[in-house]
Order: sequence, then C-alpha cells, then structure tokens
Amino acid sequence: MKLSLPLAMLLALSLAPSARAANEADYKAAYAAAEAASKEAAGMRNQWTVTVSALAAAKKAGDGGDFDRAVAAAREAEALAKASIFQATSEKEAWKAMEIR
Amino acid sequence: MKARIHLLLGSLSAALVAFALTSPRVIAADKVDPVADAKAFRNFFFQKFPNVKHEDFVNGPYSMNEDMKRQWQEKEEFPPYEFALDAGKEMFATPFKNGKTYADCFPNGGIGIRQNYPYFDEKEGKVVTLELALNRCREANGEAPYSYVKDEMASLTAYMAYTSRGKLMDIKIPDDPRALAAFENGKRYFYTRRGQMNFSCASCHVQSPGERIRAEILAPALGILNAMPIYRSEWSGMGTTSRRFVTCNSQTRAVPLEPQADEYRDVEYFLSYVANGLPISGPGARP
Amino acid sequence: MASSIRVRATSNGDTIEVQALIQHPMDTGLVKDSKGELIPAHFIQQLKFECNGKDVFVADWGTAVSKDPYVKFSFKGAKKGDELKISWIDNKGGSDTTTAKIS
Amino acid sequence: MTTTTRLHPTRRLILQGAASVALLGLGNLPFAGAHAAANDKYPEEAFKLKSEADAIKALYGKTAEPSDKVKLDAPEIAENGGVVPISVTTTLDKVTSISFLVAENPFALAASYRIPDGTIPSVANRLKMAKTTNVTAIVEADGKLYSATKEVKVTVGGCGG
Repeated sequence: MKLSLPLAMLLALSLAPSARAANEADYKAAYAAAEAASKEAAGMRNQWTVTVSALAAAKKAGDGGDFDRAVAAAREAEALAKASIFQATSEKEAWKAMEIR
Repeated sequence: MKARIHLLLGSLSAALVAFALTSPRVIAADKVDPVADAKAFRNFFFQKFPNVKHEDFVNGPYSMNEDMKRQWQEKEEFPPYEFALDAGKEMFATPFKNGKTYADCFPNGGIGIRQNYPYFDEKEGKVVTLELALNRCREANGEAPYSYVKDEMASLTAYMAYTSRGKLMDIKIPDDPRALAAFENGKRYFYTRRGQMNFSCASCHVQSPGERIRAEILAPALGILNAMPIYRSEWSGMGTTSRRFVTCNSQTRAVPLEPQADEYRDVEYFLSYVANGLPISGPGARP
Repeated sequence: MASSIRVRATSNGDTIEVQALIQHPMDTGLVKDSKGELIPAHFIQQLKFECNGKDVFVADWGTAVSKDPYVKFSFKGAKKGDELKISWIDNKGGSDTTTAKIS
Repeated sequence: MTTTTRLHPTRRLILQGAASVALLGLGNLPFAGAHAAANDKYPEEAFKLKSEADAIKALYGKTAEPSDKVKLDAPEIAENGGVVPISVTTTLDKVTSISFLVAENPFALAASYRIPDGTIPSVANRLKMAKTTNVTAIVEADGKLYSATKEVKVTVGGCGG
C-alpha cells in the first residue's frame, strides 16, 4: 500500500507544461483546479504547508502577470493537494499497520 | 522545482521507513480495548529499552542519552521555567475582577490535580484538557481567554503541573461509547501519517526514540506528555502541549489544526491514558 | 513586579554556594526579528555579588551569555544569616538589585 | 503567507543572524554606545574583538599556556547552541580571574569573572555558541595565565519544515 503513494505523486507531477506561453485564461483555469483540490484537502483536515505556499506563489505570479510561472506553481499546488488527499484516504486503513498491539 | 525534490525526498523516506510492526496478539474484531492497548504500548517500550527505569520514560530525550541527561540535570539545578512557575503561582492566587479565583473552578482548589487531566466530560461528550478547563474558568468569570500556546497559559499549567509533581498519571475512561470513540480517535491520529514528510507521531516517537533526527534526540512516546508544559531552549520560552502538537505538525509540513481541535484533545487523551502509572514531571526543560 | 534575580545561597561548612538565575533577554544585536530588522543589542554587562560590604564575585558579560543567564560560584568568609547583595547593569543602562539571606 | 518561516524558532534566526554578520566581515562593530558606564573596569574593548588571541591580549596583556590543573567541563554535543552549560574549576591557587572564550563566535570573549581572594576558583554558566568550535577557559593565577580547551559540537536544532 505504501509504495503506491509515491507513484501517485510522481504521476500527478508529470503533467507536461503547455508549449506556448500561458495566458491569463490558462492561469485562471489552473489556479481554480489547484484551489479546488486544496479546499478538498483542507476539508479532510490533511492540508500540507507546501500546498499553501505553492498556491500563494501561483497567486502572486498570476497577479504580477507572469502567467508561465503562475501556471507552473498552480499545477504544483494541485499535485501536492492531490497527493495529500491520496495520503488521507490511504491512511484511513494504513495506520493500523503501525499500531502497537 | 525545489518542492518536487522535497516531495520525492518525503515519499522516499516514507518508503524506507515502511515496515510492519509484528503484533504480539491478534485481536479478533476491532473492539476498542484501552486497557489492552495501554498494556501493549507500555510493554513495547519496556522491552525495547530494558535498562531504562519505567518512571524515567517521562524525561523524554534525557531517558535515551546520557550526555544529554547530564546537561539536563545541570539545567534542572536552576531551571529556565523558574520564572513561568513563579508567574503561574502569582496568577493562580490573583482573583478575577469578580473576586473569584481559579481555585473556585477546580477540584481541590486546583492543587495536585494535573494528573487527572485530560478527562472525558460526559455532559459535553468530549475530552476536556487542562488548558481548555482554565480558559472556560476564565470565561465563566468574565475574563478574556488566554492563548492556548504559550505565555500565561503556559505559566498557569506550569504551576498546576508543579503541584502534581511525582503523582502518577491517572486518566479515566468512563464506560461511555463516546469516551471509547475519543480514545480510538486519538490513537488513530497518533498512528496516521501526515504532511509532505509523510510521518506520523509514531514514525518518530515509536520507531526511533533515542535516535537523532537532525540535531534532536527523539523522545519515546510513553510518558511524552508527563512533563508538559515545557521550556524549550529552541523556543527560548515556555510551550504547552498544544504548542508542541502545532510545531510537530508543521515540521512534517502538515498544516496544523486549531490549538484545541478535537483531534489534539483526543490524541492527548490517548497518550495520557497509556502513560497511567507514570509520574507527572512537569513543568519540564527540553532542548 | 518580583525581582528579575532569583538567588539561592546555601552554606555548608565555611563555604557558601551561590546560584543565580536572572530574567533578561540578553539580545546579541545580531538577530533579525520576523520583519527582518536587527533587534538591538540588549545584554547585562556587569553582575556584582557583595557580602558584608565586600565584593565576593564580579561577572563581566558579553553577548554570548545565554538568555535568562545563570551563574554558580562559591566563596568563604560568610555564615548563615549573612546578607548577599546582588546587582546587575546592562548596556542600555537598565539595572536591578536584590538581597538574599544565606540559608 | 509562508507558514514555515512564521513558525521558525527564534534560535534559528540567531544562527542566521550570526552567520550574516560573519559574512559581512564586520570588524569591531561599535556597539550601540554603551552610554551606561558599567562602572569600573568593564573590559568593553575585549568584548568587541573578534579573535580569541586579541581578546585575551586586550583582557590580560599576556598569553596563556595550557595546564591540566584547569578542569573545563562542557558537553560533547550541545543540546542547543543557545544554552550550553560550561563550567571550570582549578586547583591552582591565588586565582584572580577566570574567563570563557568561544573561538568562532562572532566575538570570541563570552564572559570574564573577577575572583576576589576568599572566593573558590570555580564557575559554572550557560553560554551561546554559534557553531561547532573550541571553548577555552582561561585562569589567571598569581599573575600567570593557564588555559584548557575543549571542542563542543553544536548542530542546528529542530527539524525545519
């Protein structure tokens, strides 16, 4: 069970950034997806600090008009949020393996 | 880019640390059995560290390393929490605006009772910690609540812990399904991996107490809250159990919950219950 | 407000053992606060212990002395009940004094 | 809002602070004018010198020779660089002064104690150490300087997120 977690993270991260320069619409879409995933992770009370900082970096870059960096940071935030969601769901049962009985 | 490396590092370390603890006894259904859990928990540490005296476990990292223990004993001659202790004693005796004091809110005037906290409040159906009870006492007497994390709350709990020094931890679980659920929820929180580092409390305090993580010697989980609140040289100040939970979370890159979140109250309930019979040694001095 | 100096002076035989813990930030002037500005140096420079009108111990401190500084020493030539006077002065002109009976 | 920096333990800032000054290579940065004349003989100069040798010369005007009559007690690995328990005791007699120096601190001289006669030549205190380095205790006895040195390992405490 434990090994599939890193696999899921790697998969989520390997989204190839789009070739042409990102524009505001790309940024808005990427940011919305990242924010949704991050809200879901927070809802499961398993948010990661790096998700929060990646999301903040995306917003800062987006506000500054640097949409390439903003999209990259938003994608990263989304990947991190998804990984934390995966962690929360898999740990629902996985914790028992560690329990001292 | 940097976060990605950390991500790989986190998942790699998790994979390395993964192992299944052999479970000496297999329980049929997952019935919550705190007595059995506590016995297994204690035996795990007594067998893993046969030459550590049982009551020494409450001294955290100092029960695991002689050189550190000597530095601690030198500090204990005139400990850095001395000021918080005096401040707590003074505050405890200072009446509220309405003339009442903390003594009116607590059994036995609040003296020598820390070993019974946290307790399960059957009216509320939830675990109530000492910090929560203190703030509720303040609010009941028209005073503003204190921060759960340090300063005044740390001084008050330092004094109350001091009046219980040496008494044995005595946490009760009433025959109430909600109490058993709180205990189980605390146990689950303790063993659940979180944060990008993918560590649970057990990853450090069960699998590798006595070993170093960067510069710090890891304390065993058994009796880990008996010395609370603690003066940490790293904070160069006092901190309550809540502050320790919040900082531990952020060190695994998990976003901390509110200081008195249910999960924190339940994990404190679990950790205190399994330490029943071990002496209160608060307030403590730690690295 | 209680004094910033906590002292324990205990006599055994003709030797008096003195321990003192002082509440003071001992800022080095090299540390930045969360907003990134340097916290100015603020540290005890001299700590003096007098007994029966005579200096029994004088500490000259730099910025490398820990926060809430602690010092322990012992001396001869005093007895139970004598009074020990302790005083410190810091680089901002702040100071505090207290007395303690040798127990 | 980067949560991790907000929660940085102050001690970490101390180390960063210390490191940044070393980088700037500040010579003897004049302290905020110590207008409060800490009365007689506060060795202001010695505390502002960076190197150990200069500080000893400024304080005593002579050099020390190692002696096994000076017993320096310091931990092998400091549990925390901000609070390192260090003490010294000596069998030498006619001791008039004891000092502690931390070689690679921004300013080597940490503390200096005047020992009037009748006071036992033994001192314990808690010092700050910026990094792993040598701690030296100096004892001035009958006009001569004796010393003992020990390396103390200091690591960055805490598991920063």
